[in-house]
Amino acid sequence: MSSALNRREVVQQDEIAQFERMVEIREFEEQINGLFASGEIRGTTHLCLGQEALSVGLAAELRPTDIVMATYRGHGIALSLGLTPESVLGEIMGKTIGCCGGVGGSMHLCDMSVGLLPTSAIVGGGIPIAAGAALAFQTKGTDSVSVSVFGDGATNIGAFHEGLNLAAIWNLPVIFICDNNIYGEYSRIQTTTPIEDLHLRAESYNMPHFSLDGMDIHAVRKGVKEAVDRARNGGGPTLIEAKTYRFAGHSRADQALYRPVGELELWQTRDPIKVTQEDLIARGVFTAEQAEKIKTEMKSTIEGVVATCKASSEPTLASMFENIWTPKKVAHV
Amino acid sequence: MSSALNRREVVQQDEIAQFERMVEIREFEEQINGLFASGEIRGTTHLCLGQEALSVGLAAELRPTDIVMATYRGHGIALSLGLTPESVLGEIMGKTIGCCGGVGGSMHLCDMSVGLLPTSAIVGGGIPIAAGAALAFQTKGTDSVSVSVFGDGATNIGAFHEGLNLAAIWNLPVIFICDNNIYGEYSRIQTTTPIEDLHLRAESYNMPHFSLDGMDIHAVRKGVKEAVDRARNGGGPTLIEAKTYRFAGHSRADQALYRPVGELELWQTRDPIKVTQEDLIARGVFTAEQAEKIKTEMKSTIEGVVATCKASSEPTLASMFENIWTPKKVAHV
Amino acid sequence: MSAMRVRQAIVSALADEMRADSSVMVFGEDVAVAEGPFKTSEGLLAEFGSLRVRDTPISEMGFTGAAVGAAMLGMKPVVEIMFVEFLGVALDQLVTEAAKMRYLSNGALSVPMVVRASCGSGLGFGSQHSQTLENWFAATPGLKVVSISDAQSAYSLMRAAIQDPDPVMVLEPRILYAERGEVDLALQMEIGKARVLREGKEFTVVSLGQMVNVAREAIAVSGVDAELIDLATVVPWDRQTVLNSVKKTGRLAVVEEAPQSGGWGSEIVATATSQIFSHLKAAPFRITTPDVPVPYSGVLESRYVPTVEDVARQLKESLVSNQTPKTWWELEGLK
Amino acid sequence: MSAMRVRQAIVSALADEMRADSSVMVFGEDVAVAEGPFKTSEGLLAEFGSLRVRDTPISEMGFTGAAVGAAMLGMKPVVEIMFVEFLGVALDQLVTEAAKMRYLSNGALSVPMVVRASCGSGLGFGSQHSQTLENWFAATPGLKVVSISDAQSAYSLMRAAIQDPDPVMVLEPRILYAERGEVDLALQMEIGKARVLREGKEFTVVSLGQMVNVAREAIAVSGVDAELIDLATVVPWDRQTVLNSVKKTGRLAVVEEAPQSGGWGSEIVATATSQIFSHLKAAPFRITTPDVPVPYSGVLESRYVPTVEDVARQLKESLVSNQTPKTWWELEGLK
Ligand SMILES: Cc1ncc(C[n+]2csc(CCOP(=O)(O)OP(=O)(O)O)c2C)c(N)n1
Ligand SMILES: Cc1ncc(C[n+]2csc(CCOP(=O)(O)OP(=O)(O)O)c2C)c(N)n1
Ligand SMILES: [Mg+2]
Ligand SMILES: [Mg+2]
Repeated sequence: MSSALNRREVVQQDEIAQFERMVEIREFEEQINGLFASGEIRGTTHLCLGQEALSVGLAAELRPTDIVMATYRGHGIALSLGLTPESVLGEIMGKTIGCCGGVGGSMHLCDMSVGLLPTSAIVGGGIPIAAGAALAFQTKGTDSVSVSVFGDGATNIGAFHEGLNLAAIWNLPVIFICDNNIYGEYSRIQTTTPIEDLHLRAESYNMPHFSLDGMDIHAVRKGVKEAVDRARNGGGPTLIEAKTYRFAGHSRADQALYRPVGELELWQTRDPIKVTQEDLIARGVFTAEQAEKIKTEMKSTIEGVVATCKASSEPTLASMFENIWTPKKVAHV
Repeated sequence: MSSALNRREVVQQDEIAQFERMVEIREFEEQINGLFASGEIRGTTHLCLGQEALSVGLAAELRPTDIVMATYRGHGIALSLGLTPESVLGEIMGKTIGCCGGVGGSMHLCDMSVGLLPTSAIVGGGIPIAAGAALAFQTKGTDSVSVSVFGDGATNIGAFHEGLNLAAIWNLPVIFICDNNIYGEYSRIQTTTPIEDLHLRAESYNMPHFSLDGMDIHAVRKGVKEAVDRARNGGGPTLIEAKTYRFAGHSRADQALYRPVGELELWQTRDPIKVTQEDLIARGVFTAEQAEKIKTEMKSTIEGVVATCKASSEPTLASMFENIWTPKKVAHV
Repeated sequence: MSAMRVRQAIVSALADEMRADSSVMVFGEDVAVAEGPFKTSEGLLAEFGSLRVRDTPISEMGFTGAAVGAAMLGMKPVVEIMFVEFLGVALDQLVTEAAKMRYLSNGALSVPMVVRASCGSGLGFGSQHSQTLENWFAATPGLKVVSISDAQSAYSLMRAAIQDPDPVMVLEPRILYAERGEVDLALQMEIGKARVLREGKEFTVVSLGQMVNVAREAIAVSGVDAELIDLATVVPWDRQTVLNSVKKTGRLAVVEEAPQSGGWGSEIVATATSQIFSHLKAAPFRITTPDVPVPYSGVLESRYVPTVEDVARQLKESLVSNQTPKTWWELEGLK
Repeated sequence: MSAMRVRQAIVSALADEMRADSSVMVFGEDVAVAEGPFKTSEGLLAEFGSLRVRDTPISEMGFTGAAVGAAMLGMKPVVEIMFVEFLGVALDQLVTEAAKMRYLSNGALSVPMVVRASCGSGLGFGSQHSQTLENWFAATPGLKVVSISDAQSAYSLMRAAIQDPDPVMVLEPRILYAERGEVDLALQMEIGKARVLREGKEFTVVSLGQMVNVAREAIAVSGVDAELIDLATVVPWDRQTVLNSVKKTGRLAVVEEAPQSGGWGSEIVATATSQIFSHLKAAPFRITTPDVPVPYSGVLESRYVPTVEDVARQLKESLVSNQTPKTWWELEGLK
């Protein structure tokens, strides 16, 4: 089981590795669905099926020393940044093998070795925090950058407004990525938000902004690179709107019956894995056979992960009492 | 001592009455300064010297059945809407003659007979509340409108973002008036806000918006009328930015030494009272003598008000325990 | 009497109040078209229409504040906060605005609004979605706080809260939504009145929310003849009922789903001690959760809240020893 | 020893910590160029520059959240909340994010941030700017809460708070800012340790913030030989010092600037009762404010908080009668 840092290097290697990671996320999320159905996972979960290109493209453009502050919809980002499927699934199953030892759960994934801050289950909560991480980088004079990932619905909450305004006035090295999957829970965007192109809200903060095709990993990498370069070079924050689509329901229970007929199918024609696969084949990077091989192998890999996590131990009662206070004299990270 | 409602009718009568009310506010605020200096008022206060045209122009265009939600900087708005100088000064002095019986204070003025909700001392706090008043009007099907008055600094707080977005998506009959006096406490706008023309933030909510000259009562009335008409006729909310200037410091203690040299003097050349007086004389509405007479008479009137308030009784201990819970069976307003 | 789930009792209370009073309206995230993330507003949009039943953006500060304004202008808004933690982005509107508006209007205004929020642990939602947080609302003159414990109180307390002329915070233990219970639609519950669910002579057990069921079972298995009181209203709480019971039994235990430090139970224990000290046969005490964030793992979360076994143990022990029992984590040498 | 005002003690603590540790930074509304609305950051911008001392927009949620992020990435931010009520628009970042980040990172992270907030009544700021609100922060595992009571604790507690590896809420009674006191710059105060300000045999009086002075004077005029304890840390509070004192005196009164219902004192009274019941000669009780919003009028506000006379009366009465004294408003038949 390779380390998170190794897995991060892998995803930055080449396009095939990135395709593989997207497939890993797809398989992973499919498995989660099954485990919920069979009652092996409790609580709730928020899948990112269909949004694999965004997280993998992001991870490919960031350094492990850069920071990402994401949300409850974080499995894909965690896996992309390098967390092992065992540490993510283990956490979702509440086992000691999980990245948070089982006390955090699906909505709270973290691994500082690859720059993933604990994902927040509060909509918008992570936005000012990401600005704060950038504030630390700016004040210390490092060239690290901070990334905040949040949804379309989050652009209607106060923390979004305050976080972006603060980042702009302080010219912080932070990239705000709005993952616009057109839905906030069961509400389609036009019922909660008077504009469609959310990146335009950056105008209120005199902040550079643009939208990109979140189903296309090339577009994602290009856009992220532009914003990251600007931030690293003292150019300040950027708001990126990634146009994506949530293939699954909002969370565990949701069948997403509220979707207009044909909407899902239309977006599925632009399934990021399908699109990437066709592109790589067309460009002769790999063959259709190799692509299929990757998928079938990944399927069994993830099945192995499930077995490993099932076999992992339950946390001890003692672990519920740990990590609340920092032991005196132990300096923080 | 005429009622608040009478005083409201007066300010809606003619330009001379409006000039008189502006002079009343000016005299009133000057007196407050003195009373603080002489220690006859405790706590803090926020003067609106130089911003008289905005509050009087607003009051002239609203019906008493319309609702205004304002802030701690509310003396001028209260007097404009019709509250008597006695009820406002009395409240500031903590006397029973005050509009809140002395338990509220300078930052909390209220008189529902002329539509003034209790002013809020929380920056931005009144913005969603004003939207809510408009929600009540819309749901009940009345043609009343709601007005929210707040400062430039308030446009950086979450409640502004959420309140305007909500008003826009529900098409509520509310007028948001940003009183941009260029300062939030001791900070000039460019140190806290990346844009200068705050009305542009309405673009984030697909909401009509414009700025106007807050030193010119004609401009204020014209702009307010446009927005009020739209709201009354189902056209939804508007964001108005009134360009004004705070002649005094932020609050009691503040000498405003942080202001660029000459800035105050420049704005004083556009003193709303001076401007209106010259205009009315030029248009032959009254003579210079009449104008001066109004001022001298107002001076003694307000001195009389001060005497009345000093003579008013202190609240009883019992009053501290009243008006916390609504007596059962007593329907609310 | 009719049997219904707690979530249905809430729907019924909302619907009955909306039928009785056209000024009652409901809004929140996905409460209209989707009929509520927890299906607590089923059928409301269909029956009452889109003016009175509205979906909101994800803007707790915005729509809670809108409720304050609407309430002052003649409506009776009921807003839903999906998880009580989300009031962390909106508390200002409830405790600093709504609760003080009557005071600051010299009695000219009332703010007849209700904020409903699901709360509590037990479903694996993790540490940011599983608390009860009564302490956020305590010490707020002008605000009432109630918590439901079964279908009956869900129905009756909700109706009382909506009818109340002042702002009321209604806490709804999420884990109870699917629970069934008998509901007498004619039964009225008054805000500020506790419910005596079991009479007893040996002990007074005060509980709230999802802990009421735990306390009931614990009393049964313990064999202690305890009087079980569902406090129902946390602010202003029913001093008379609780103190009279303790005068009778001489013993008080509070069973609460809140951390050992700073939970609502301290108010009950402190007041009972100060007011009727001479009637006490033993020290009143609290049975609480440990001072830890709510853990995710089912194994841990099931031990986070007081369990039937542990409550029964503590009741029996103190009855015998007259001493305050140790907590389970002290016994297990944890922390 | 040097005499300084409380506000200067705060400035000194901030400056000394910034000199000792380059990761300490300060931001808030008008704290840099204007040196603080209450002049509690005088000279900081000049000495430490605009990277480490920053003015913020009016965005409590934004900059409190920024402190959480900066703290996790190696800085030690100290943010100023001008009036504690303003945390009503930012509480989420402190109690739902900062306090839980270590838990949710499996111990990988710490959040060494300090939130300073002025609080309390007495200056005529009205009901939205005069509360203490300890209850908002109680029951939050992962968050520490302290309150200063004089220049010495302003200096020593502030330094301890900044050095602390976890989030600390520092409450600063506004009315004390201008008060002078002797400060021993070498004296260290530990978070979680109470201060025994006066030894006594007859009574234990626990107080906090601006009430400490009131309690001290009240003890003097009452002639009661009371032990005066400045709790200093509200969470986690110093059980050992308080309980040992009560074991010695057998009597406990808490003097607090918080409403009768739901204030922090209930935690002290409840715990003392549960843990050392047999040592009690009389019922522990609280001396609090009435359950009302803070009134503006000076006549009323001066009676809102416990007064020297009233505290003295209650101490003497209970010493004689062993009963919990009536409140002044009960005696005057109010409410
Ligand atoms: C402050 C707050 N309000 C509400 C919620 C409940 N909630 C969780 S996810 C969600 C929808 C968020 O939509 P969006 O921002 O578009 O992100 P997505 O789920 O689509 O990725 C809501 C309302 C929350 N977690 N926090
Ligand atoms: C939430 C909140 N934060 C901070 C304050 C302190 N405060 C009172 S007035 C003020 C400045 C507001 O500036 P602006 O919005 O421009 O209004 P103005 O005072 O200029 O009329 C501040 C920061 C407050 N009352 N509420
Ligand atoms: Mg979305
Ligand atoms: Mg301003």
